[in-house]
Amino acid sequence: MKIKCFGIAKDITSTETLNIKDHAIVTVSDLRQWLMTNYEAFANVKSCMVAVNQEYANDNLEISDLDEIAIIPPVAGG
Amino acid sequence: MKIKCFGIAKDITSTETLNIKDHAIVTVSDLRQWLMTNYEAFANVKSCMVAVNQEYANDNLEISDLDEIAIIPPVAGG
Amino acid sequence: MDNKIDILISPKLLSIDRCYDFVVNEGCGGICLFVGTVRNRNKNEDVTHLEFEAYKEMAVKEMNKIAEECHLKFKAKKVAIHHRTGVVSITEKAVIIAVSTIHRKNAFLACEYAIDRLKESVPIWKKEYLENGSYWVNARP
Amino acid sequence: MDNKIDILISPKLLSIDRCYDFVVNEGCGGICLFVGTVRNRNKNEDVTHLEFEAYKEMAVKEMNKIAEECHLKFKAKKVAIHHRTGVVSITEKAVIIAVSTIHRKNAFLACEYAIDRLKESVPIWKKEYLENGSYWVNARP
Repeated sequence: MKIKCFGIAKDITSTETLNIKDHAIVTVSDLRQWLMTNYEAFANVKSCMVAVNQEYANDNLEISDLDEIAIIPPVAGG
Repeated sequence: MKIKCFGIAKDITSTETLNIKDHAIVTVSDLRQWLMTNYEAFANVKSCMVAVNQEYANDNLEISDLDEIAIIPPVAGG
Repeated sequence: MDNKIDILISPKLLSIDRCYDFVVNEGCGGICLFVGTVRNRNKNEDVTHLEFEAYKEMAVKEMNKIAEECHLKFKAKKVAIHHRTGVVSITEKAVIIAVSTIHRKNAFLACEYAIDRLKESVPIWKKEYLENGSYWVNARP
Repeated sequence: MDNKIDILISPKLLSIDRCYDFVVNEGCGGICLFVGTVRNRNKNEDVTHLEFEAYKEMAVKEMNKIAEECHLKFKAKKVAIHHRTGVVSITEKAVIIAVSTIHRKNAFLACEYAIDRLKESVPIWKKEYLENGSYWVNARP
């Protein structure tokens, strides 16, 4: 499962694209849990959104390797 | 006493500058009265303002030949 | 003339760039511009063009007052108000107002305040030309 | 892409003229533009420059949604939303929003709505560079 990382998420993971192999990740919520477990620094970030196929996703949305998934830290355009 | 005329007031008086010689005109109110009397067409115009020395003037302001006086029909800038 | 304010009344084409370049500055984060253009329709009639007449000296004074109010009421950093005179064609700019502020909310408030006030108090008159005739806008009861 | 909407995310200098020229049209009487520029101060610290990063494909989608909302909620005729990416210097334009409407009130409402929504939902991130360090804006609790 590939996860695009932007902004502070890219700094924390040190990569633009995380490549996760963990079959326990079924929903967006699982992905969040995985990130918090594997990168403690996310505890110091305001809560991130997750986008699935370029749309903001709810925690209970199921995700698969076929989806385009991105971590969206608090936005700051303009 | 010279009176600058703009917009519809210029059309009604057919001049850019009215030259009035009437010692009965002491205040802005007198000028208004004079205009209504001499140019009936002002009856068909929304009420005009009068500017004295480039400031909107009250009806009771006294005016003289030394003042810069203008008839200000309803404005429509922008 | 205060260098926080740029007022222009001109028979030449107005320039957004000139207004923008005047108001932009290092300390501002938000710039709001309003541009009033000439529409081809008004009250269900085809408009061919407009003509603006100004009592120029007084109009400049009134526009300066409005800009000063933008500084006082909305902490505007810089304000530009430019108005056309003479014949103005469809889609041409009749008026440009530009306001820079530290935070954006006040830029919108000041810019809208300025155009509302301009339409109320600045001695400029607009003649609307239709296919078959012309009339001074707002002049009739 | 609907020709009522012009969306751009670009590392190059933004152009007010391009936005204005897109939104101006014969049927509109009011155009409101908002320009967000880079300030040299934020929270009492000197800012040297900013850097913007975008999730470009999704940002374009979100900006299109905002423009569509301007059409639906405020009867906007045309809407342009342009956003810079990469390094942006002090006084450079980070974002331009332009909206044309028949009457001016809605131009202000739509333009302000669009910038407020953009700051809420469009996946673009801003890194602020100070004299001694840098940080992602809004990222910390």
